[in-house]
Amino acid sequence: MSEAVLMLVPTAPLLAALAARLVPRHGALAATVAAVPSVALALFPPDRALDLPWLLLGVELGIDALRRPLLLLAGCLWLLAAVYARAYHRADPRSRPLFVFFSLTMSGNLGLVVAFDAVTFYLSFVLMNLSAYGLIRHAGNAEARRAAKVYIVLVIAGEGLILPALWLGASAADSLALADVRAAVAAHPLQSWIVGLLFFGFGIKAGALPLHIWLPLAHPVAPTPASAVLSGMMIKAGLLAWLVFLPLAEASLPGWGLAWVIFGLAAAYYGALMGVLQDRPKTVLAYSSISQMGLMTVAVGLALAAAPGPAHGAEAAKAAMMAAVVYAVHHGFAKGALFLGTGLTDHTSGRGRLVVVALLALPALALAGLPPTTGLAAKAVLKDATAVAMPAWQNWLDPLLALAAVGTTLLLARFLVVVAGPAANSAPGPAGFGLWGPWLATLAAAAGAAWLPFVIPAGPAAEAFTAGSLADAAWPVAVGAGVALMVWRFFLARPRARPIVVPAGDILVLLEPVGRCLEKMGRDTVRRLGTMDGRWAWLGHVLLVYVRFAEGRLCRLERRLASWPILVAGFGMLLLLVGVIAYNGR
Amino acid sequence: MTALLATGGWLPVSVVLSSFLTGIFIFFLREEDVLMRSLLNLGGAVLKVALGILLLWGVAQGFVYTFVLPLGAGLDLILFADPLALQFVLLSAGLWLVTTVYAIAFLEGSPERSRFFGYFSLCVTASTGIALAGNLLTFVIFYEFLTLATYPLVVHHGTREALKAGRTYLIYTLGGGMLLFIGAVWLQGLIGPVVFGPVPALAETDLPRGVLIAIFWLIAGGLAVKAAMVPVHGWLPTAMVAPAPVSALLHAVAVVKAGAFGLFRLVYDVYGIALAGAPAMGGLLAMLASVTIVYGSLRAIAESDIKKRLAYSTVSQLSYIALGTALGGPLAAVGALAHLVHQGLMKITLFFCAGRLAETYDIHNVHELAGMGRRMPVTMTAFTVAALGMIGLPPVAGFVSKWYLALGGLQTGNDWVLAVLVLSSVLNAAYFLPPLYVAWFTAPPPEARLQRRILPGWVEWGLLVPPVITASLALVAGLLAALPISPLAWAELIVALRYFPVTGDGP
Amino acid sequence: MDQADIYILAGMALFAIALHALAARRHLVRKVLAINILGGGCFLVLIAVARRAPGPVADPVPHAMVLTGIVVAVSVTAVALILVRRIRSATGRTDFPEDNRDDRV
Amino acid sequence: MTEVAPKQGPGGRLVLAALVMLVFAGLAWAALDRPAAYPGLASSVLDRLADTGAANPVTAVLLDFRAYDTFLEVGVLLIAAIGVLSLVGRETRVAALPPGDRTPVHGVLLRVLPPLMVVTGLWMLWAGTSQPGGAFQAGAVLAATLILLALAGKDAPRLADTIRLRAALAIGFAGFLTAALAFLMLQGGLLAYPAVGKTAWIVAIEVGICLSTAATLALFYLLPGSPADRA
Amino acid sequence: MVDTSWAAIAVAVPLLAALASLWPGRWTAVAVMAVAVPGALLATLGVVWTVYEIGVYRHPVGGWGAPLGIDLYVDGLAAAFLALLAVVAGLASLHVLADPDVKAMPRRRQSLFWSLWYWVWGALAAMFVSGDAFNIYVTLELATLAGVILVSFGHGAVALFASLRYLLIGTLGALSYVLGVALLYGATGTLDLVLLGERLVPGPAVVVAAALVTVGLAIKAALVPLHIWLPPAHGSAPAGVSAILSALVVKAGFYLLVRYWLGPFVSLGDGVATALGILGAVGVLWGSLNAIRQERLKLLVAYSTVAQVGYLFLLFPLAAAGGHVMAWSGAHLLVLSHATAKAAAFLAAGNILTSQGTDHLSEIGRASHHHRLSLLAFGLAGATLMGLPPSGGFLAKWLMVTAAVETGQWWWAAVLIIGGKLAAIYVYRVVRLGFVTSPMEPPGAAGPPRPPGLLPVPMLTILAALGLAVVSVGLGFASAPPLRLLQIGMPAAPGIALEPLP
Repeated sequence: MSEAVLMLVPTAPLLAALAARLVPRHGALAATVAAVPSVALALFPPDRALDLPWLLLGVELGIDALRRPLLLLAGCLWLLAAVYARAYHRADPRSRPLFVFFSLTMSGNLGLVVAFDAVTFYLSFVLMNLSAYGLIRHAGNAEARRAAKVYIVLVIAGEGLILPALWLGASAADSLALADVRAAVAAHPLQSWIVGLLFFGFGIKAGALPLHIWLPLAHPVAPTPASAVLSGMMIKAGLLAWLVFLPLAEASLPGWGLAWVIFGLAAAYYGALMGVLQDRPKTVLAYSSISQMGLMTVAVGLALAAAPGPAHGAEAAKAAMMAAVVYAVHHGFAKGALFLGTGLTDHTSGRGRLVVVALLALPALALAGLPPTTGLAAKAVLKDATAVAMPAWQNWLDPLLALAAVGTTLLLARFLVVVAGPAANSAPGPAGFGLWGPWLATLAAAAGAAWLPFVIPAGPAAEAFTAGSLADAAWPVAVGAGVALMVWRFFLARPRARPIVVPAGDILVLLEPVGRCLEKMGRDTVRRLGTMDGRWAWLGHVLLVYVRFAEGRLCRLERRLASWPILVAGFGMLLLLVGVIAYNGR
Repeated sequence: MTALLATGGWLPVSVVLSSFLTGIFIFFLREEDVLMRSLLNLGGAVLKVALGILLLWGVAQGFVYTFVLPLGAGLDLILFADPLALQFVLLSAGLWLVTTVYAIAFLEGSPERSRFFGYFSLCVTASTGIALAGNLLTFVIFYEFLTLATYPLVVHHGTREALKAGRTYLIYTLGGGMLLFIGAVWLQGLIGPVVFGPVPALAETDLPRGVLIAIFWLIAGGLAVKAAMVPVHGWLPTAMVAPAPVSALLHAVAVVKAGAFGLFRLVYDVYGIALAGAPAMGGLLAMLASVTIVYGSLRAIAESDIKKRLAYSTVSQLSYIALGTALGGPLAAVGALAHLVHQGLMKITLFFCAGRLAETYDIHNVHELAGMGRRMPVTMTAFTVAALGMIGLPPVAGFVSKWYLALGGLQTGNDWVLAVLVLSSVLNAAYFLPPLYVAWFTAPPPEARLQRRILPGWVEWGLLVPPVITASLALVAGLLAALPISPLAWAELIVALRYFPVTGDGP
Repeated sequence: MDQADIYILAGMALFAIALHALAARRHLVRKVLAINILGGGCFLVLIAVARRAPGPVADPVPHAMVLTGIVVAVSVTAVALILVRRIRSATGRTDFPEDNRDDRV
Repeated sequence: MTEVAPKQGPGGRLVLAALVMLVFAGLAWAALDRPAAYPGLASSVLDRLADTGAANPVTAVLLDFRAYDTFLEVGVLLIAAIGVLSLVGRETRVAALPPGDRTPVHGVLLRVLPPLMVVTGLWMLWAGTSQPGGAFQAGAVLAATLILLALAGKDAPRLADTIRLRAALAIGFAGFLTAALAFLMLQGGLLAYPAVGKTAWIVAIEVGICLSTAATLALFYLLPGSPADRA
Repeated sequence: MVDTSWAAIAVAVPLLAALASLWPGRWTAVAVMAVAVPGALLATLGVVWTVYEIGVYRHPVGGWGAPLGIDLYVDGLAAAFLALLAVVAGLASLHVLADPDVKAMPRRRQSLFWSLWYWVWGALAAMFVSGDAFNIYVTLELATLAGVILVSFGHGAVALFASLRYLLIGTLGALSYVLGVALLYGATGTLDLVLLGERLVPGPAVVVAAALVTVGLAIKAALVPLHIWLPPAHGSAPAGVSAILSALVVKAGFYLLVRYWLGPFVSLGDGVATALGILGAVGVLWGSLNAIRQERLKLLVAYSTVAQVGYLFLLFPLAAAGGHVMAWSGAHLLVLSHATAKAAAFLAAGNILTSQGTDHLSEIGRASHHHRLSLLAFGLAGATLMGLPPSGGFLAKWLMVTAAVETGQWWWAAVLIIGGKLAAIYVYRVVRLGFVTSPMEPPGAAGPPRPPGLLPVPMLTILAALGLAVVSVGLGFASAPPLRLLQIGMPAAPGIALEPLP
């Protein structure tokens, strides 16, 4: 396929947004069509990058091994979500802005995947972030507004962190190409600063630990199709950003790598822990995403730490990077399917609902890594990457990862319990093929897409099915399922059992008062700045009084000058003065 | 055509005069001569743009345009067209054209229009004069001329508030003019005529350092007043009582840019960056600019009046130019010059929109914007584009200049600039996103509470088209920044040709 | 010190006296007179200067100047007096408001 | 102009007096300073006297060497006349002695004096070129005659702002100016009398000046007078 | 024809006009003006051209030549002042011609007014070209006397008082001057200014003579503290009269001081120059402060004259310190631009006064729309008074400040600049009125009808004011010819080699 088509990846959704604005009825259709070029390109990638030197500061679009799986994931998810949304929002009176924002977000999300230069990446990233605000706020109720506010505050804070990192990198690289930037960061004197900024800046998107707070708020309130792409693909943008900006395969930063790993593991456990304490399916899924992103963060950490030794440093890092990508694809499809299915439960009842819940178990198990799902392969790839990249960490990392799988299983069990429970919302209407169709397609994709050869290499894929790894993969699931059963049996099944529920956003509950306090302080300060001019008013008054006083003196003096004796005296004195001076000066 | 191009000094003179004569004619028109006045206005504006383009073309062909009018006693009035001058000329002329259309529609039916348009033309005359000034004296002349020509526009409404604002304006600008005057005369007295040219006037000076610094700050102080740098920014927000077209063209572009442009001339043409880059001069100026950037943003947050907020935003944004100028590297210079144009396009859009909102729905406050995204989608889209550009988001032009400023800061080793820019971006977001939020995401008040003023059709169009054009230009200037015709490319050309001939090829 | 010097001193004295009168006298006519005396002082000085010329004949140039000066003085006096009269007929006053403590115009 | 004038105390007076004394001292000091040799123009005037149209050195200076001063001086007189005319305004009334005040002496004097005065005046005018005297003095005497007549209330010409009066007032200056311009055209120099007939020119100009002076001085005295003022 | 007679003609033309004006009648005034104004301009052009052609020259009146006779002495300075006179008086004549106040006078009185008008003109012309100390006295008295009577044409007793005060103080000055001249003659035996300079030996007589001459002329120039006669006189005279008194007659005193102190008195040292500069500086501040607090427009303008004349006196210290060329050019350019501006300001003020019957600032604002062209003229003139570009005042100040900088005399620059800012305040007080939304105007786009109680102002009077204002602003651009003219015969500063300007 010609590389010129790459241009369509970000622009087709933009046109779709325009179409959605102008022809509201066909907003979903336009969005669907707009995703097609991406899917097509993922399947049939061009062999060259597209260079557009006249656009912006010089745009370069392309697809490489790292991006191709993600483009596939993104394209498919957006496409399916668009189809799903068409039916889901058929009766929504505010579907017009929704599809505008949907398409704009899509443009950004797809654009950043194919961006080869920093500016395009940043542009797409910003476009995605800001447009997603419209998706999160779509419901318009208090909850949505709160979620959107938290989201936008974090996004802006994130921009503030990302920008200096980009500037530092681009300045050192003297180029905007991401490859150059990465190389420059590898040798930058302020490397620690850049890496730190990147971690927190993009970590917000990737749901890294203390910055994850917006995710549990945003997912439940966003429209289901939006949640699906949000969790399925958009948060992967943070991951991709790490992969393309960090000096992976260029430098070995074991310290930072370890930090990434620790943060990742912490997120994995913390997400799982908090997730099981939730009582809404989408919130549980959100925490699951946090947890899963933690695992991908671990992969990035491995890539960061991988020593570029003479033999295999770069290769090792690349393996870890690929592991992250594979995991992302796997998780993206699975999570998309879970979200879309959750949305379906609201529209179904009785048997239909049972079927939905049963089918939902499939991607859930996949996430848990149960064989023979993509989860198994992804975990295997990650494990391999550990072995290749950081053999030294293997002996403590492997068990910890397995433990994380236990957590995942628990979390998903909790999800299934919650989703099977009484419907939170009254069903707006029966689900037709419009909802079922895309959902089933997503399920299928979740099951199969990751197996495509350009996603999971044949080697690890085959390896994943060896007995050892099967067993390795199976026991955490089993343990998790067992623990879940026990918990259910001994605590929740009791009459008058009161499950512990943590508010969505966990530490946000603690942060919000602090934030409000800061906000108030800021407002006060700013207001005080505004009244500062008034503070000098007294000076003006004093001056005025003085001027009046001086004016009085002035009048009197001028009047005195006017009297004849004074005038003649002045004449005489001047006469003497000039005479004396002239006599002295002669 | 070549004959036209080879007119020597008369081309820059005619650029200046094209609006001057128009203005003079307009003064003598009766209020009722709407058609005549509009034709004159538009004719003058179009002519000015055409002449500006002609000049540009001529310069590109290698013609030299210098007009010298000896004033006696060794003083000369010089108009010349170097690339930098052309950039400002074309910016002023182009935006004047757009604003004229807007103003004709905006002021339809209001009193004293002949006076208004007369002074309006004189203002543009002054700002083109500033642009084309070939020496310090000429610059000072037109700079002060601008002060005088703007005053009647500030007090145009004649209300007590307007007169008060006018007084504030005069106090500040005349004070600034005084500093500029002292500095300029001092400098001229020491080294003779200060001509803007390839070699900075002070390139090989043996003046004592203290004197150089004192003169620098006298001149810069005078210019800073118009550039609305803290602590001499106070006139700008109060001057917002002027009619919207005035705020749009003058307080976003012509007047305030005159200060910024002057700073650039001062640093690059008078002192030379090698000299002006010293901590006591450029360094301090950069600090001051940074303080202004942050302070202006903070004040903008506190204002809920739209025009006031925009005014403080201008205070903040203008200092980007000053900052880029003061930093002193090629990239920073490019950023400053690009921002000169970019900020103009964006801010004029915002003021156009604010004026249209005020005219149509009598909206003056951010909180009153509720539902305007639905009521006036095109206007609000233009507003949004410009606002996002102000925040510095791609692909609007503001991003490009901010990018270059940041890289310029790094290039010159001033890493702290990043912090300033980031802080400023965040603060910009803090005051530009709320209006956007209110406009797009909140429900409009019931129809009964919101009376749309019925305006003639052509007035509606006249108020709508200019912001759309400028917003599109702002967008295009960012999107196509890499094209050789973009403001950025022009800025790079200026810097490469004149100021950093060796290293000016940037990334 | 000769005759001319005495005249010249007298002229200077007249000048000074008239100066004092101009300041101290409030009546308008007295002021006009003061001016006249002032002029007289000047003319006396001129005459005396002319007398310094050696030989029997005084220097005619200062004489001519004095004649001219007298005509000028006459003209000034005439205009001043008629102004005084006009002032009196218009306001009833014979002094300047700035010289009077409690009168107002 | 409603402000109250400041009080002038005895201290102030003393200061003023002291100051005037000081001024006088300074003037006297200057007055006594004289150059070793008199530098004036006395001898040069006498040297060139023959070239002028006047025999009297003062008249020569007045009407030839420094005729320009005199020319302007006549103008000053004219201005004063104009000023009086303009300031008198409507109160143009000839002042006259009330009839009751007349005594027989008046009658005799009035019959004897005016012809004498006119003759004296004319003689002074004529003699001015060679002896002390001249147009101004003559004019003054003629004016005195007019005033005398007017005071006596007999045969007094009515002085009113008429063209004739204006002509009389202006004729001296007009004649002078005409001559000046004529000489400028003919001789190429302002007031450069032609060598031939210089005296005649001077006398002609003097006649004009004399007339104007007489009219002006009479005007000064007569025109402003009004019974109301006199009372 | 390069002929030295042009100077004589320039003097004679207004004098002829003064004579002709005595014939009463409206048409006389028109006809005289139609001849005299172009005639004077032509003669002035002749003078200027002659100076350009042959440089400094003399015209011996009566063919005698100095020291015996009187010479007309014409250099660039004299020619420039003559040109200024012709332009200002010419345009002001147009104003007077159309001035309703003048037209309202009885016919005869009108003709007297016109005659006096040309007398002032002629006297000034004679003064500017005079090379003789005593002749200058006569011209001074001519100008003063004619001016005094013109002032008395103003309304009310205030004008009469002002007139008499002006006359008495002016005569005091003139007599002081003549006493000085007497002493000078006694010391040097000549009255010709140039010869005086050659023969002057500083002794007591010369010193005292210099003091008498200087103080006498300072009175004429309204140098603080001897300015007290000026505001009431200029404030109460008819508009046209105020214009030429302020623009020209006051400048005459300065002109003569320049003639003396950059001429024969140079050998008396720099001290007096500094003293004059200090008094001038005090005048700038004092006049400006008083102008700021005036409530009547004409008084405001009159006090502004006191201030503006103060600037001129800075020439003396600047020139004495060696900032010669710049100061000379600057001060005289300031004379030119201030004269035109001040005349414009007075004419504009007169228009307002005539139309509204009052010139109280608080009243003017109520009918500002009606006065807007006059206020525009005032505003333009104000730009020059403030020294703002693009105006002659700006360039002049630039030059003078440059001179101050070059000679290291900062304080004079400070005076110039502070004075400019004070001027801005009082000009602002007037100009802002032009923008007040006046309650007397009915709303509406079309020009409002004339409010009741306002007299119409003839267009010619407005045009005269505007014309003068435009000239004063235009001097900022067309300054090269006058400056070149002023260089001709510029006296050399003592000890400073005079460098001709490019």
